[in-house]
Amino acid sequence: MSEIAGDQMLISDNVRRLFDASRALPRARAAAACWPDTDRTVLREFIEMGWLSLLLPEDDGGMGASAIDFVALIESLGDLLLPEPVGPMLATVSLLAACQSPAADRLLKAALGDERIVLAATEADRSLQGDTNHIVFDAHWADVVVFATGETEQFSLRAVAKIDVDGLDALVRNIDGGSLCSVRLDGSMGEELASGARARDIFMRCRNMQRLAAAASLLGLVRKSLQDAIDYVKLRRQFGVAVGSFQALQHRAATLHVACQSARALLYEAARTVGTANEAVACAAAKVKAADTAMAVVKESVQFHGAIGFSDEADVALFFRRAVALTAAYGTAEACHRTCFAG
Amino acid sequence: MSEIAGDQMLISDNVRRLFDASRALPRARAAAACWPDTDRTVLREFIEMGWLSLLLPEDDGGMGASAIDFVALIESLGDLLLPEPVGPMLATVSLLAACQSPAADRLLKAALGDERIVLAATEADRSLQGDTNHIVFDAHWADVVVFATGETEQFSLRAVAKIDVDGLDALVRNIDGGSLCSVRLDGSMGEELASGARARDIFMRCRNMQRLAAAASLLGLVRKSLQDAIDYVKLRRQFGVAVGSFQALQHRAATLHVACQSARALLYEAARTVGTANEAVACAAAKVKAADTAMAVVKESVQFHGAIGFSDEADVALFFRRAVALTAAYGTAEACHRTCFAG
Amino acid sequence: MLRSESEAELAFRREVRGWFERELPAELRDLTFRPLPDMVMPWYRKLSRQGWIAPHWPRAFGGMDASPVEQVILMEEAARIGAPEIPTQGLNQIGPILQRFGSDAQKEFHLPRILNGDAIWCQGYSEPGAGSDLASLRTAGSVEGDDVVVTGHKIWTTWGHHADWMYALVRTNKDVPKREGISFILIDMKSSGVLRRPIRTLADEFEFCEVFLDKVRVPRANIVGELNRGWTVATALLSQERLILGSPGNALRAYERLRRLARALGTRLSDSDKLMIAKARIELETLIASFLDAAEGFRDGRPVDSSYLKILSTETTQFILDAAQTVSGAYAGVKFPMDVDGTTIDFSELFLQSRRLSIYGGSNEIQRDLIARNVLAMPRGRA
Amino acid sequence: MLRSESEAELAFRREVRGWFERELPAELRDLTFRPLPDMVMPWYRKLSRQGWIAPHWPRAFGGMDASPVEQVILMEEAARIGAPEIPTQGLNQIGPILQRFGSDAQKEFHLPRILNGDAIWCQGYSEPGAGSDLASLRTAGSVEGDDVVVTGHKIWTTWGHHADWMYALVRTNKDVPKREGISFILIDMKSSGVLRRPIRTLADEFEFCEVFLDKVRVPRANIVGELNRGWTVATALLSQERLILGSPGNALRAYERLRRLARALGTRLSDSDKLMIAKARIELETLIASFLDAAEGFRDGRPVDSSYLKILSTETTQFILDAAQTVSGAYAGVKFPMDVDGTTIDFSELFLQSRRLSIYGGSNEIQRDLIARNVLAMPRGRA
Repeated sequence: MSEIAGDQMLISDNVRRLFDASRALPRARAAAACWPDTDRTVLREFIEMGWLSLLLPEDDGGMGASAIDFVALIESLGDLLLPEPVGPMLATVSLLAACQSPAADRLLKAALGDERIVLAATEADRSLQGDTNHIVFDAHWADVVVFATGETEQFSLRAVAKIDVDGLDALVRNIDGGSLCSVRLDGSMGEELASGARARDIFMRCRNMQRLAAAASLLGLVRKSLQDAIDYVKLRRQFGVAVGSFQALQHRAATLHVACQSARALLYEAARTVGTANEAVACAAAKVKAADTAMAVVKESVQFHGAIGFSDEADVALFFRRAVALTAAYGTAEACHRTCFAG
Repeated sequence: MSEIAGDQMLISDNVRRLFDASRALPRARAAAACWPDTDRTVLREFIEMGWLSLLLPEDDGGMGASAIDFVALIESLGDLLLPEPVGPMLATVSLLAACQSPAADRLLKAALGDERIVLAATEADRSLQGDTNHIVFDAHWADVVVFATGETEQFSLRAVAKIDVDGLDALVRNIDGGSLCSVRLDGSMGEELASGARARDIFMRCRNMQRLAAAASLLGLVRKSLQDAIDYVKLRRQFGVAVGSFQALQHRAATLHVACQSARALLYEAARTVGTANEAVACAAAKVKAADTAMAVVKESVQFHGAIGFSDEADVALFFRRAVALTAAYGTAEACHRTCFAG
Repeated sequence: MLRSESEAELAFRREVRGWFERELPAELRDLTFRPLPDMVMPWYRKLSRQGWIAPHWPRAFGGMDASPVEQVILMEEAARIGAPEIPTQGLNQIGPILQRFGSDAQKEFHLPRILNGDAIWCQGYSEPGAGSDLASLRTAGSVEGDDVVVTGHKIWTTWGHHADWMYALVRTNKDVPKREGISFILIDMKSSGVLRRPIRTLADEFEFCEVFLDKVRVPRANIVGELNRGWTVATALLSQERLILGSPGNALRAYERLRRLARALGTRLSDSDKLMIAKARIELETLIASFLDAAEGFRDGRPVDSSYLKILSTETTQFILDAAQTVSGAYAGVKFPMDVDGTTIDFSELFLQSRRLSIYGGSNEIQRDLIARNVLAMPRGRA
Repeated sequence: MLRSESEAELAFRREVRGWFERELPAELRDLTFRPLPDMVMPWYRKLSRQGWIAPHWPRAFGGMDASPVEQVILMEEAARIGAPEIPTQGLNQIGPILQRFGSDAQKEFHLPRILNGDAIWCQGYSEPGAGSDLASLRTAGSVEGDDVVVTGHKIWTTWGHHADWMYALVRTNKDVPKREGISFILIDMKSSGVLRRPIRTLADEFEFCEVFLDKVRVPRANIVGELNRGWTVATALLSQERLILGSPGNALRAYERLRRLARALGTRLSDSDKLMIAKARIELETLIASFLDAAEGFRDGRPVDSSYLKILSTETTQFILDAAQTVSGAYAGVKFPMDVDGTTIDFSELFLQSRRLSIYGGSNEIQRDLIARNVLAMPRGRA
């Protein structure tokens, strides 16, 4: 678990080069300030380099990566605070490939080219606006939205072009520079990609992969955030000694370390369950555990830094805001707890 | 708030003399071992000295004590771990006086003489046994049980002699030497003390006073438990220094101090609300806050003591077990939260 | 507040509510950010003219001498209507300090200006190398004739870029133990040599600033107490500040956010949301009870454990806003207030702001140290 | 366990479950207390004959060399059927230590007796003045001919009053730094001069005892490793003990309590109960995932952060039992197991027992110190 394998290291290294850390955090800071961020440079390069096919089988020209590879990649990039939801995008590509319908294949081809398809988070998250029934995260990057309607036999997995949906460009701004959009979608819109029980499985797999991706991003960013905080208290001196020598802080740091290590073990264990009976429970558990851990770490990171931790100048502010946004997205605590109890 | 007033001091002093601390804890330890405890000596003396009338109006020959006095008395006795539920008994006497019916007056006279009346905790606490619908705490002390049935117009406040109820002597043993009894009670049993909305108010007042009493007992015992733990770590040396000099322990002790002080402020604030619109919410809040605080304190007290804290020899074991029992009795966290949300 | 109010208190509440409804402009209600002086000072002056700007000041100094219950009523009504945050450094920090330590001239000049809103104040304590360890400060002042000439660098100065005056700690003697060479000095921010740089915060606003002092000439008459005896004044202020920080004002504002969320969600509230709300309510009432107890004790001459109140109030506010985050679900990261079925909901701003509460006014770690040492009498040593 | 099992693993689980169902007597199931040796050792021997008594021992020493997944399967099935606690000091502590540090004679004599249940072991580490600060121990041994003569006082000796053997730390040289004069010695508890006094616990049972050693003669051949070089052995054992303490066995037993409670309550479960159960499940799975990760890493030669596992497993068990207390409602203080709609429920015993987990095996405070220093490289100094 501790180390990512060779292939993923390569991908991770390439992405880090494309979007290196020294540029990444300033970009994240700027994106939050000049909103919405619509610079597709990185996105385009990511697609051009063929990484969208990461999860597709090698027989179909994909890279045949496993869910563990997927998690390792997303986690390793977590500290870069990429503006694009790389995880959901990859999950959506897998969804399209699994549908095996002409409509899905057409979209897949477009997506592997230059379209960008974001999946609506349609399940379990409560919409608060009027009669909307779907929430789309980071909708400002989407061209096409995949969503689901109906139950059991009537279950329909559909895709709709953003331009065809009223209100899908009415974005609500999130504190990390991302966005959220509440919208009304129903079975009369767009075209069907798959239907019935099989479609539901495909959709649930995608939801689970999104939860995994969110968990991986969170744990990637808090690993850095915790390290920053510990490094800071080793240097920062008060009362003639390093703040990091105070036992009360040390014990709290140790508690966070335990939380991070164990949440990470659960994340990779969940990745192993993809395709098995426990997938839904495992991915829900990994998401909520990662979110709880992340919020604990970023709050304590601010506190460890003291006043400078509350300023926008320290990177912890960026990590904090992203952690809040990702905690809210792709499965709230309540939705994940419900999955875990039911499973 | 901090100091109990002259009158209560007197009562508290008398009870402490009657049942002094040096005898009290050994008695509590013995009661847990030789169960059930049926020695009524203390109880009889308590009644003979006239303290059952504490809450009755002075015009009726009572002591005219306020709810604040009541709470101060119970709290000041908390560390003695009295086997008798003094608070519930006093609350039940008030209930009988409030009914103003011949049946209630008869019982009241008997209670102020030598009978002992315990009120069934009939509301909100979930029964787990068969078709029982009422839980009676410490039923082994009771001769008569007061309980409530029915809703709104049909609400009936009733009393039944223990001997007349099947199963009311089938006690389940609690870890502190107390007991619990699940029993089936209905409107055909015993005699009615009062009915309708007025009866419901009387019953609810009694429930609220029981919650207050439980909160007061809990905070009384944990004040002592926390002090014991702090005293212990000041003396106990490891690695050449007093364990109490370690900052991590100091911060945890400070956190417990904040919890105790504030739970106590809430307890007295709740006592002030008795007879006003916020009584139910305030007493429920005080109970759950006291219980949460108490459990945190007794757990940490064990931990502060180290291995000896896990032995029965340290008093912390007695405080721990009583805290568990009182947390469960007279309004569970769930029941109290429900009252608080509704209020 | 759980406590039942007297007839007079009920009447006061009705008066406050009615007056707020009439007098508080719609554009100042339900702001999630702290409005700039231009926007908020007219309201400050209105409160001042009404006599409600300084509830806790004695009447002798133009205050209201309000009872603890009346203070809570004012805070509750302000939270309820969504009244804006006003500058409080003058009212809560330097005002009471001048009442206690100030010269007659200082009192006469400054107190009325604080009351009527002519002077906004800031606190010049923290420096880049002196945060929790305040006594390490290096901003230096040398006496030259009737002036003290001050040079140094203050930071994390809340509202400093809007302030007219700063009360600052300045090292005026380097040759004595750290705490014995510090003076407490009032600095006019319009003085030449004062430079300010606002600092953006986690909550993406300019809450505080850096203040650079370059040979700023301050009249000696602006020293509060005696030269080199500022540490006494500073610690008195810190202790009093913690008492103020122990007031339930922030927690009430926080709970109002949660209450609105509950109202807007209505039947969409889940059972676990209801549990969170009940818990938040209990914490809020615990804080109010503790504040009333402490404030009434203070009135009756009992000593106040200000560290306990500071920890309690800040962590209660954080707890309530954490609960609001949970109840917000997928919307927890939304940046600006949103209309939810006719109710304006702030999802994130107050939550982000709340993270500073456990840092400023003496971090909660420092407060726990103080409780362990001073209240619980735990041994020093391996602190 | 979330992980999908291979065909072989599924077959192993079926085999274990079937065998447990057949072989574990009804009167040994669902005990909430630790049964006395007379009652439990027949079951221990049965497990031994089946080859499942030492899943983590190498085959060379008569163990099972089970994979981490197989170990979890055994623990899960034991929890599921309510198998009794068996003595583990031999299997988990001294056994592996002898495999690593023991002489051939020690291995030959002791390992088979541990496996077949002829010898119950206890640990003689803690003393009245040496708990967390183990190196302060004062039990003294002097070499006299071929014997070491041991005098001292051990305490909190788990299961000591039932043990046949004790492995003890004894100070054999007082004239050197604390850690350099300690020997690791195996003591036959039937030796003359050994006196034991059981101690009643918070959970109202006799879990541990005091051991008084009065001029007990122990053959020199019973020293593990060299004279005065016992500290190395002791710390190796502590680290290995923490790894064992990191196993999810206790947490699985705890979760089984909660699962039964949920089953018995059925439709009476409230939404907040369901939330507690979901949270407990997540914590349990987190622990299992962490154990598998660490154990597989250990197998692959990665170093194990044993302090992290010890904290995680003990606090997870406590969390689950706290959750069970909440779900138990008014019954949380019930002393003995109760029948609830045909399911036997233990409300309090395991919960009370769980409080010792964060104290023994090196308190969780010590573990946090170790993590801060060794893993996070935080500075010593004002520890």
